[in-house]
Amino acid sequence: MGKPAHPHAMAPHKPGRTRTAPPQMPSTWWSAPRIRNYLLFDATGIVYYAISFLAIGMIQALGRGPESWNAVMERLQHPAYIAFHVLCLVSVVFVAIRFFSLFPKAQPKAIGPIKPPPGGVIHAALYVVWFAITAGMTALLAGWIF
Amino acid sequence: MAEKTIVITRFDPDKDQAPRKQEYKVPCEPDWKVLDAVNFIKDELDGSVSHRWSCRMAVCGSCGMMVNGEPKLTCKTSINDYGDRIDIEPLANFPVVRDLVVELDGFMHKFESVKPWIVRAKEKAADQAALHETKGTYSQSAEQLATFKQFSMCINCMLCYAACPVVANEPEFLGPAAIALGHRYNMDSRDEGNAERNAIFRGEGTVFSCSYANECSEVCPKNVDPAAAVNQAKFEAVIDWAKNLVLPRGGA
Amino acid sequence: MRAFLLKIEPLIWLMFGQGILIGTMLLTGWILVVGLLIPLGMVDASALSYDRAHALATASLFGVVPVGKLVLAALLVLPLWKGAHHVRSLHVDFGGAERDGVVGVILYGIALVGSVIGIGAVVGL
Amino acid sequence: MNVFRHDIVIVGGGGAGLRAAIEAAENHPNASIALVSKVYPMRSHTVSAEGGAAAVARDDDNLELHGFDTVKGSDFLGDQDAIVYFVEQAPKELALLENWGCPFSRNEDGTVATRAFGGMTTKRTWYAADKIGFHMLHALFQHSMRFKNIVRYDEYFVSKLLVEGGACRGVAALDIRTGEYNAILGRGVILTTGGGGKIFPFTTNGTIKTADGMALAYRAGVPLKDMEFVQYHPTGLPGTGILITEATRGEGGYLRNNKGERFLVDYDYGVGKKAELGPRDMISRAIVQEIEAGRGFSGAYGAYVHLDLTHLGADVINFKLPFVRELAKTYVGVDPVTTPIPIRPVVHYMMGGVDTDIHGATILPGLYAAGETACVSINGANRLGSNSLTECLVFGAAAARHAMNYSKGAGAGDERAVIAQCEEEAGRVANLRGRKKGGEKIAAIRRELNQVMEDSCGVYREQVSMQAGVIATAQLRGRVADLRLEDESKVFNTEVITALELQNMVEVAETLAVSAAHRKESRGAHTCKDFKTRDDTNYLYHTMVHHDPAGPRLGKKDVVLGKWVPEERKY
Ligand SMILES: Cc1cc2nc3c(=O)[nH]c(=O)nc-3n(C[C@H](O)[C@H](O)[C@H](O)COP(=O)(O)OP(=O)(O)OC[C@H]3O[C@@H](n4cnc5c(N)ncnc54)[C@H](O)[C@@H]3O)c2cc1C
Ligand code: SF4
Ligand code: F3S
Ligand code: FES
Repeated sequence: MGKPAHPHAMAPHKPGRTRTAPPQMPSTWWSAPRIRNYLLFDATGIVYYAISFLAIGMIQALGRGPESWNAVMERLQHPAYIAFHVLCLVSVVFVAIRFFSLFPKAQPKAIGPIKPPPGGVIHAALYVVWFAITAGMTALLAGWIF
Repeated sequence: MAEKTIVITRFDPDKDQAPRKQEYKVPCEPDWKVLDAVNFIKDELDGSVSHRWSCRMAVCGSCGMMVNGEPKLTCKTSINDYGDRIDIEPLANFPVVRDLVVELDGFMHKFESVKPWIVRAKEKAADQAALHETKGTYSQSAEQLATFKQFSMCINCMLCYAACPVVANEPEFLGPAAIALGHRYNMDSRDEGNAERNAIFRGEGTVFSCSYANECSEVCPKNVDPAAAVNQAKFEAVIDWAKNLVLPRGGA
Repeated sequence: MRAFLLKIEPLIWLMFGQGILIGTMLLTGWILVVGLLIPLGMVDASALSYDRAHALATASLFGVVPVGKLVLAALLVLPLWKGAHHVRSLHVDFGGAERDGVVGVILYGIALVGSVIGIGAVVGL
Repeated sequence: MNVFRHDIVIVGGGGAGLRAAIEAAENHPNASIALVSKVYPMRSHTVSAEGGAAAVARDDDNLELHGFDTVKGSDFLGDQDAIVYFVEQAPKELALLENWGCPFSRNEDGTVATRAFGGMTTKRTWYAADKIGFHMLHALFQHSMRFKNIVRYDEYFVSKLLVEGGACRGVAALDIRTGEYNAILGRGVILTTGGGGKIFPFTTNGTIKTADGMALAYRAGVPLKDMEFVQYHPTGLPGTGILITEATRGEGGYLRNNKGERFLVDYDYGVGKKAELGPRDMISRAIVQEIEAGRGFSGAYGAYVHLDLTHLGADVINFKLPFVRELAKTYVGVDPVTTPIPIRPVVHYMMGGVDTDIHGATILPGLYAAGETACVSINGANRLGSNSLTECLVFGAAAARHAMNYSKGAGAGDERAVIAQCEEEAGRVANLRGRKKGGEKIAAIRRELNQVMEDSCGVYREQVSMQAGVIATAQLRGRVADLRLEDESKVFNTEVITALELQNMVEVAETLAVSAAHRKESRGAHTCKDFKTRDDTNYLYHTMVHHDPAGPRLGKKDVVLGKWVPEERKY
């Protein structure tokens, strides 16, 4: 990370600014694994945006009736959609892993009288809930239950 | 002993238009820290190299530099962690004063802006009741101490600022160490300044600017875990905000 | 613009937090079945025939709590806020801090519009 | 050149300096207080103190006991009026520090916890795990920020006291960042610049501890007191000299020789089973003797013995001594939970310093001193561990009170003459910059100075070598005038700073050697092989060294005795 000092760095500064050089992305952002992971994590935002809009379209189709719905379901078989969904799945799993590991320590030490459980417990609980919901959703949508 | 090439970024505003790199061949002892190599250069090879250091025991916080692109406390980083060529630069994300010396003005300003002192609601005389009658100290349990102890371990080495991608791009961002410091006082059972600090934390360039890159905690040499502090502070600021919505004027 | 964003930041942050937490939890199974298992023929398409899909979406608990719609609404809306917030920070990371106000308003604006359309679609079922 | 005017000027941002600034600012909201430091205050070497700070806190303790322990620790050279004042103020000062946010370790009942320390008869050392100095310094620094009338001059190097008309009027300070000189004027100057361990090669002190304040006062005509007393800390890491706190022994650690024996038990100074809780001077001597008898280990940095904490268990170490574990792992690659730590005695603290009275005032009107740089003296011939942080607080505050009082009555003097002095100083230092045709390298002379001091004023001293030290330091004083400097830049020229520091160290080293050679007895930290016992008939006084162009001139000052009569020092 980090580029060499920028000549502007010595320019007069406003109080409260820690740097005066122009904003910059670290020069090695792609080769530094931690920064790369972080940026990829942020980049999944694009995927979430997209999957939301796609799903909204599907529900609208569901609202319009069987014909639209069937058309949508058929379109999803196109390789491009398959590829997109593979990307989505990878993203979601990646987000879950990173977020679950960061989430526990961001918990306040106490919310009023309530004290969150220790970090390790929260971390494990997140995985349990995630697996449970995913299993439930999968079984439901795939018609294995109900 | 192994000879290593130490590349130091030089910048003298009196002479240089832009920073330049200078190489030194240094015979390094295996038990050296990176700082020892820089000191060797200063003492024996080139007296004009400028850098800060003092305690050489990882507690004064003055010797932070970029070592092969990573912010490091050089008195704590073994020279053997690196190969034959080591690139040493001033801390990223700070204005450079000279060579390896960066400017702290902005940092100190941010540091001060979170009110890093015990705020008490009452005037001192009226406050005496809270103090232990014979000893004059506040009572604090080991558990209460534990809630903020970690965040009080910050040595202000500023490595976290050099690592944080948001600091790099948003100069006004209060930054990890300053927020951790404010949060440390918020968590202290002796302090009553939460409302004031939470109001600061909801201001521009504060907790919500952090995108939880967690880089700050990765590079922190003292396990302060500033990322935890910043994100806990977000929670607290949100809770405080919600309280304000329900019960204006600071809630209960 | 930034001043406005700042005012609503706690709200945005809450939406984002739920987006990343609940959004991720709900999306995983959805993507798996709707996006992959059914299109690839590993699960029979009849599982999400129009009738069954509609029935699931409008299912309710004890006839009063519309669980189907609630889950769907969360699934459609929340990830939008996760998306908006992360794209915004990505934009800042690549040097866009100066434009952050405008870009932020646009991104959250899109999320808001999406949310309205999404909820409309769910309600209209 | 800039001129800044304040009510008082405090030089040094360590524990003593910050405490002084807070005291002045809090009680005089309309006064303007300058706080000048050559490093940002939170970098001051107070940050490195590990063990704790002493003040009576427990019910089974009392002021009398603390007083007596201190007097006895000082080998009866401490001034008893100062010690009585010190132990009285100590609990109040530490309570204030607690009120200001210092995260002290706690007892079950929520009160502040205390631990045992060498030479203290009971547990009276307040601690914050093993980072008291760090927490104290940061609590003081952060608390000081709430006072807007403290004006900080961070990274300004003071190289001269401006004395005019028989009073101290301010300081000449080099702004390290710009290379410009500034006259920072005040009617009252407090020196709190810390000690000078860097005079020695092997020390727990950081690189900034170069005895600047002592040299400044000395050149301004104020005598230095008791300079021969240099404390060796028994437990430093070989090589770096990094301190392993006395709290390791307070918590129950053992010293062992190469046979695995707790050898201290054999050195009869009467602590018996708690042999490790003896005072520092005695334990340091025991270690040296043990090594000389061939019962040490040998290593790349000379012989050493073992500090064994393994029997304390991981929990005690992690909870009470986490920093020790971190230091041992990082700097000698040893985990104290499983393996003993190699240690040897190392220069730690200077009991001597700028001669002051009980209020911190020197003989020069307007000049005050506090903290390690001052000699009040409560430490006499040997300081007890954990008394010095408290001393910084007690006498920092006292000096501020008296300096503020003084400033109310003092005139401004002839300001033009004062500024002219500062300009002259600026000229001198400008000439140093980029002085390429000069004679010797800074690092070379520093190494030589270190060697001279190690040889002449070590744990055990001999008349011959001390005399040689006197001659050698006098010579060095001549040679530091002719240094070779490469750096021509005005901006952050650290080479000029090191040169000025070296000149200060050499000057102070000479006073040290002279005082040591003069004291023909063994007392506290000053152990002469030629004179093995304490000699109260001839040497129960403070050694004073006065500046003289011809070389240091010696004098005496009576010890203030009181209710505690000198007796043999036995533990
Ligand atoms: C490793 C270690 C551990 C210790 N542990 C303990 C302990 O457990 N308990 C205890 O009681 N004591 C302990 N001590 C001793 C104690 O820490 C010191 O005596 C005390 O901190 C000194 O504080 P001070 O304020 O006098 O000086 P310092 O903290 O050294 O501060 C000196 C200040 O003066 C400034 N300064 C110096 N020269 C100049 C100049 N020329 N111009 C401008 N500014 C200048 C510096 O920048 C600095 O801010 C320990 C000491 C060491 C080294
Ligand atoms: S939080 Fe850690 S990295 Fe940041 S300044 Fe403090 S000690 Fe250094
Ligand atoms: S690296 Fe920066 S973005 Fe937040 S979690 Fe740390 S402050
Ligand atoms: S020199 Fe003090 S932290 Fe490295």
